[in-house]
Amino acid sequence: MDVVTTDYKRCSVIRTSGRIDSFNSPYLEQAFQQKAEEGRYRLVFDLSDVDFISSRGWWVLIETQKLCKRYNRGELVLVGISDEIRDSLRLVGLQKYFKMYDSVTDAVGSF
Amino acid sequence: MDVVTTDYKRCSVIRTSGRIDSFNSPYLEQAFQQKAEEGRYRLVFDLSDVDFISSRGWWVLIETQKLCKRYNRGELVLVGISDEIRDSLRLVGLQKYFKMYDSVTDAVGSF
Amino acid sequence: MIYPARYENLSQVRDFVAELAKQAGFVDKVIYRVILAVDEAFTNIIDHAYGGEGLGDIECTCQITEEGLTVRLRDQGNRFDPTLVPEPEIKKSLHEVSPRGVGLFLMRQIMDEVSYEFTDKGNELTMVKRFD
Amino acid sequence: MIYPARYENLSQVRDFVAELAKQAGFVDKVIYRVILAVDEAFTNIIDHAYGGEGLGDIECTCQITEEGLTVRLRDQGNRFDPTLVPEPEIKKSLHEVSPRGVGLFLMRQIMDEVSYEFTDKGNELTMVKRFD
Ligand SMILES: Nc1ncnc2c1ncn2[C@@H]1O[C@H](COP(=O)(O)OP(=O)(O)O)[C@@H](O)[C@H]1O
Ligand SMILES: Nc1ncnc2c1ncn2[C@@H]1O[C@H](COP(=O)(O)OP(=O)(O)O)[C@@H](O)[C@H]1O
Repeated sequence: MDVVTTDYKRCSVIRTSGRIDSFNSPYLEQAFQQKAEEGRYRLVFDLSDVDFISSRGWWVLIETQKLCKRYNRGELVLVGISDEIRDSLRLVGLQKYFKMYDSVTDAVGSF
Repeated sequence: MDVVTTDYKRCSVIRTSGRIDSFNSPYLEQAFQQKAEEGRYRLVFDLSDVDFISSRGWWVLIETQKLCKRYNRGELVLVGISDEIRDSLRLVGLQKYFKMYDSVTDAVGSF
Repeated sequence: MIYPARYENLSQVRDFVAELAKQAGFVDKVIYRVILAVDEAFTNIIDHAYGGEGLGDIECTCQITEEGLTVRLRDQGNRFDPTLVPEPEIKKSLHEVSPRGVGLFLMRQIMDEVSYEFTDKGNELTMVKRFD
Repeated sequence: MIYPARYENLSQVRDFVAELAKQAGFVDKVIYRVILAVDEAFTNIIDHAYGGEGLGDIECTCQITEEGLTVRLRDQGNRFDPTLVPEPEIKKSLHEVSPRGVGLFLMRQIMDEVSYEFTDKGNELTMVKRFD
């Protein structure tokens, strides 16, 4: 799993592709934790090329969201989420914890 | 000439397409002035779909840059500038007054 | 198909089931849901039936019937009582929420039938997705 | 081609010259430069020779020669002395810079020959872009 992060002035963009499941979600978790260690809590997760996320992957996103929002220091927002993934998040009511944007520019511009 | 502007939290993106010359540069000027009137001086000009700019167009950009940089309140940066336009800016030494970015996201992320 | 109970095999299992769900004629949105349910079930067996990776095998079979698609997962791990598993609470605040404990809930939300059978030969999970 | 001296005709003039520059075999980068020079020349005639829009016509002719491309612009407006036009200073600070006064400079930078002829029949600007 390739996770590419780009640091901007006020936020960082994290991008990966393919599938996020019990096997590889620890790598994603690491990437998010790395940003937190750098004091970067305003995060854009670009899922444009992600075609599957299991609940293990959501767990990483939820925990990252908790970490980011603590002390009001930031937020994790999502971009390019596919209809299928959005649908499955809705099945368990998790979509409401994330702002979602259509483009990375819109997301970066929100910070 | 269609000029589309999108306001983000810390900057605005101005986008147009086609040709910028003595005929239509006043419309572009208007769009930039509108942003200034709204107190928006951090501007991204997206030229991805612009294929010609005459010196009249550059003049609009230079005057906008002066306006934006006054009192250190902002800056105009350029995105998606074609090789030809870049070349012609270089002919008269005007390229040095603008930061240039490859993508709108990079430009928005710089503010 | 028999797979060692390891996370690295999840993508193969999903692909296998997706292929059959496609053959059965389900649309993409439903196929996605079905492989999500299978992924959750396979992960649960690794985590809870075996209590870790590499401690056994998981057999996956698919059957296209007149009714729909039947997916079966068999393992030799621990049994459990599915009726004792509480539904995840849809809590209000982010701080309280955890996507832990949604696996079984998702499987039941997605599939029309989710049943466990525990015998001397092992455990068998049967999930049915019906044609609408 | 004869055009009323209006800015709205700039794009037609550029297209006309671009087409001939293409036929002459120039590459895109050079074509862009040539139409930029023509745009600046046409604008100058409107602004300075006629002193405004709609006060006359501008004739544009192109000729592909062995040497290159010759573009001629003819008008019936005011004359001027091109040798008296100073080169724009390449100043250091943004505050001092103005892209005003770069039209003639650009034309001279881009074209291999830029010459004005003022006669009783009117003014004629000849610009030549040579094949390399
Ligand atoms: N295949 C299984 N074998 C044994 N126990 C299971 C199995 N699947 C689920 N369980 C039990 O049901 C509980 C809820 O499962 P689930 O909803 O998937 O959430 P999670 O796996 O995140 O705990 C588990 O914690 C476990 O105790
Ligand atoms: N075709 C023309 N007819 C009359 N005067 C001209 C013409 N072209 C240029 N000039 C004179 O030369 C000056 C410099 O022209 P130019 O470099 O194009 O800059 P600008 O048009 O921005 O002033 C003009 O201000 C004008 O006085």
